Amino acid sequence: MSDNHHFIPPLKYYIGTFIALLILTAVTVWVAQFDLGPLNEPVALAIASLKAGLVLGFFMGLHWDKGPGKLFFVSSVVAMLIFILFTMTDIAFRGDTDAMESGYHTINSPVKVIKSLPSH
Amino acid sequence: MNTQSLMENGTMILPEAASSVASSVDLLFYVIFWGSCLLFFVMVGLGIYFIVKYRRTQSNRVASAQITHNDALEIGWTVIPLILVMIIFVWGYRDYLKLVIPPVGAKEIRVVGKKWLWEVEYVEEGIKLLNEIVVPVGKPVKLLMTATDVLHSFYLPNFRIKKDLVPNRYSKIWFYPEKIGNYQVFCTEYCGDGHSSMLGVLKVVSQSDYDEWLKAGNANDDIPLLELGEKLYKSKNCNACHSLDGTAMAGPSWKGLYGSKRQFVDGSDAIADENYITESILNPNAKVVAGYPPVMPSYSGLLSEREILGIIEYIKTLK
Amino acid sequence: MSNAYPNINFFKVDSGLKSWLFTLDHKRIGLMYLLFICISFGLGGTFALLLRLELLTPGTLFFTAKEYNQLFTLHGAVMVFLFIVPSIPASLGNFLLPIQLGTKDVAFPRLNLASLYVYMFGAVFCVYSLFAGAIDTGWTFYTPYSTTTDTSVISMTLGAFILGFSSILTGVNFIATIHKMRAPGMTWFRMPLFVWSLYATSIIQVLATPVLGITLLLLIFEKVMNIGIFDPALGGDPVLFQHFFWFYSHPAVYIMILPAMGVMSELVTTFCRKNIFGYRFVAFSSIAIAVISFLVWGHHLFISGQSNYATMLFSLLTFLVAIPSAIKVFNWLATMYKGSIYLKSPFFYFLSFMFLFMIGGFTGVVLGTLSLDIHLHDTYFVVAHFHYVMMGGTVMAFLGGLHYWWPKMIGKMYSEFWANISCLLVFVGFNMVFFTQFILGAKGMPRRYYNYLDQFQPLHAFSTFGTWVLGLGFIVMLVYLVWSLFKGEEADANPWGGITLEWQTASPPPFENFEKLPVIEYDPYDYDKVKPYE
Amino acid sequence: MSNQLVSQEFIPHEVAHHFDDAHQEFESAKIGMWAFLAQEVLFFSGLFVAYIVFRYLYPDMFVEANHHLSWQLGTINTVILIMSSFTMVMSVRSAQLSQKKATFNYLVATLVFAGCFMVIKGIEYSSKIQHGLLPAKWFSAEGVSETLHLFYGIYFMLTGVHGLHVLVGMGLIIWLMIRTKRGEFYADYYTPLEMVGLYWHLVDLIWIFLFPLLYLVG
Repeated sequence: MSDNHHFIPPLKYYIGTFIALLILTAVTVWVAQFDLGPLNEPVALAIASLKAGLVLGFFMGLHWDKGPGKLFFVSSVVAMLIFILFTMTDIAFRGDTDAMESGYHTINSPVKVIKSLPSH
Repeated sequence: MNTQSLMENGTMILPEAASSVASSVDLLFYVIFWGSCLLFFVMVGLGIYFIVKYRRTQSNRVASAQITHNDALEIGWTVIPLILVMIIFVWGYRDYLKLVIPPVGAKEIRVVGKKWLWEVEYVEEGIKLLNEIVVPVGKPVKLLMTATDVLHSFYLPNFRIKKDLVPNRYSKIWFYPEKIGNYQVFCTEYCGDGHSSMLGVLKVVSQSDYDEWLKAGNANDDIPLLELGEKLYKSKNCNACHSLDGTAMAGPSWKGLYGSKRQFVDGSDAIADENYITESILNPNAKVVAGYPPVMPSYSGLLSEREILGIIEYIKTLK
Repeated sequence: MSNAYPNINFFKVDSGLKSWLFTLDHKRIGLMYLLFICISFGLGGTFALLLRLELLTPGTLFFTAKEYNQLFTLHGAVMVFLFIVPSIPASLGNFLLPIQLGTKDVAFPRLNLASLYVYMFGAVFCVYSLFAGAIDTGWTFYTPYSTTTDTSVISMTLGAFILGFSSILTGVNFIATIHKMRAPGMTWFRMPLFVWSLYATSIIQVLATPVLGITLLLLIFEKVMNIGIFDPALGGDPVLFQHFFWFYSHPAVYIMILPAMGVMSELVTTFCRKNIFGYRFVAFSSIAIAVISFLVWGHHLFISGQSNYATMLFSLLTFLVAIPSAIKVFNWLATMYKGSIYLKSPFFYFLSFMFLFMIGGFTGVVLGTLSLDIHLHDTYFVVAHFHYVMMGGTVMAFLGGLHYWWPKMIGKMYSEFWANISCLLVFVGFNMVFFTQFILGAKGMPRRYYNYLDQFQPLHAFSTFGTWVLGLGFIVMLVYLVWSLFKGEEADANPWGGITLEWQTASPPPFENFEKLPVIEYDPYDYDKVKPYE
Repeated sequence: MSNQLVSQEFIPHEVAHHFDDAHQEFESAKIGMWAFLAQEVLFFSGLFVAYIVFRYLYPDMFVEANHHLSWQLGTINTVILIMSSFTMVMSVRSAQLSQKKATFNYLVATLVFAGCFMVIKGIEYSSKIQHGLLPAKWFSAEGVSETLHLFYGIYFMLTGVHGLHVLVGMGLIIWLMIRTKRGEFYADYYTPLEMVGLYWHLVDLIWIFLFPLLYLVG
């Protein structure tokens, strides 16, 4: 049964993580008092990601994990980012080609419209 | 109102192409089609050849060779299809932009989709039509479309174009009609019981006919009332929800409607006379017959007084 | 508890209804899944027969428009959520995965049983929806139609939501099993390709299905308290619902087809007695399909009003997914070269799959092309395409796998003659039904139409006749399979001469799958080293 | 070392029949759990996408809504959840060291923190209900922008689904407390503790993102 003895992380990691999380919470609340303009969201999310990393690494033990846990978690985050980014390529660019309406059909287009319409 | 047949006209499996971009779209379709056929028959042929040649017999009880892999071959049939589909992608995307981006100066017509009809409005001319668009041949047309209840989709098979109509948003579509004729319009986004009756027609007419049509407006003055009502029953899509034989569809049947007693959802009732029918056409949700959903759109502004009279006369004949 | 019943087959180890309802044996759970899945298939198939019957003529024949709409919705919802998503993984996969890995059970047997009960619980909601004013939105539940109709949207979506969790639990279980339960010597590249395909499937099940969960939850809340996210009248965006829905439902298509591809790899090797051509390409193409499947959902939205940049991106990525599928088809064909081809009913299903899946694949390229999709979107062309992939692909593979493993699972042989007849009927009937629909669609016939223009009638009627041939094929199959249950000949341990692990144990397998747990020394299809037929 | 302890204080764990040894059993459970957590992330992703999309479409509405939410209560809840995560991890550690009493006490602390979190959540909810800041059907607040109900639709979905996870977690912790009391967890076997721990940290993780997104960025 000797291989059953699991690695037990030293206590200092847990306490350190705990204190760091509290400090980062204070920092994020403090930073939120200032208006950083376009940086508001990135800063808040960066701090949140750092906190998340600490929780994942030490509380959840990914730092010591030899199994595929890291891979699973990263894939789920990647899938989420794909979901967000690809959806935003739609939401953020609707009506994107409206501006091309004046020009598109003059670009060496084989559409017959060009020949027959003086407006092009 | 008859549209030209999709099945009988056109090429082998596509309906007749009536717009400028359609021919280019069709070319790509047939390129992929014949390319696929070629590859398909080569594969099927190989399969049949293998089955015949290598089927299990006494002398062929064991596979004659164990081939585990051949990298050159496999990379080949990874890369070559990749190149082919990328060519198809670029070709398709170029045509796509032509299909969706309207040229400047296209005539703008408004289309509103609602359960289960198409309202068409010529803003400049002040003309409103139902399930019918009249355009002159040889001029690009842009449709600015929206829906008022659920999603619909405007589909013109002969022009190879289609676009969803989304409530609270405008979508647009354009086409360049090349040939005179009547073309079928379908709704292709499922929208409820009347989905398959949400049909329309695009009439492409010569410039002179178009000018005349504009001048004449949308009058139906020369048709007798009863005939007018019968015609409107079909052309204004009353038939999507109201039957003539007593079957209940999305709305009550017109059979025996006139003079009958109507029971409403709020408990009240009334006799169906001229005033009631007129109100039901112009303001359908004021009195909703019990047992039916309040789905009928208002025809206010879409039917003239004479047309309403025609419909009433027609209903009177349905005993 | 261990090795208590070394040689007794799993049917006989215990008896009575309770021994089935509370079993933790993956084989029994797999068989129970198989039963429910076949019942669902029968139910969905009945809806299909009825709705095709209505389409025999334009206008009203038997049903009203509303009833027709309910029929096609129920056909879609039952077939997708109750039948095809769990079909191969939960039944054949459950039975065979541990055996092919050379282990005694899946990693979490109790979770496995729980997933079956969750499945049944979800099925109850779906069936309830049949009676409580059957849903008429189409299986895609598009808003705002689904939020405004007065049919039983909530019970059906709740059912699908619950079924999703059944699927997730199966996926989690398979992932842990494949990672940790492989027999000694079974490296990743000695796993049978069916296992690889189940692994890829599980990835999608775990990563995509929860999005369906949250989508349907939002839809339910939308109906109950109008949260408005998808409702244009409240400032929401109905197209966003389509993004949400297809983020799951496109990968779900690969949940359906990937295990089928795994079955194909098993069939072709066994019935050609030949090593699979390009093992690594076939294995990695499964993983590639799983990954790319997350990137292509927007091709369902080409005409929805999605931005043109998104449209371009999704079309480009859609073409990429064609490549790994094509690799597989080429490799299967290459495997037949210089084989010793044994023409038995499972192999006829393999050939049907190849034939139909190629047509499905080529028409997929047509639909992925932007300019063509505008014309073909939401027409019968799409209906025909996905039936060629889903039925011509997945169902053919399911039937092939069922016939291939039937002697292993049940321990009985079926009538080969009737199996060939039924395979022929299914193949011919299927092509009659759906090939005509390609033509209808290309000519402009929109889908979900209760009524249609008279000019379309000849093809619609032909398609309806096809459903009768198809239905007859399935009835024949039902008869000879049930007959074989009771009267069939006892099956050998290895009737086909296969060399993957399931053929190295008794038919049906003992309670703990093997008399002695195997140690793996060869690649899975190494017919040079292992010769069962000598 | 543990044999002696087992006989006195703990019920020895029996490895399920289909595993080779306890190590394989533990590792399988862990892999299964990580796969399940991946599922959880994707479950929440839908709500995050809804948040981002509507924030993009109606930026002003989100700024306005931000003034309705109390960042003080949000901060307190964040700190509470961090503390509960810490006690959870200490509970697992105590089990690894076969310290039954400490394991139990840390679980109690975790449960208490979770309870506090839910109480504060309740206070926030009741104030929203009072002001009529609810999803569309019940939205009755006046003098605010038209689309604000959309924010509250998303807010209640996000915090509601998260709160539901906290409640489920509390149930699991109670179950763990009973099993700890019975002496089922010790150095050789503490799989359920570890798994619930992972789940609990994920719930914390999601709140770590919800907190700035809902309460701070505006």
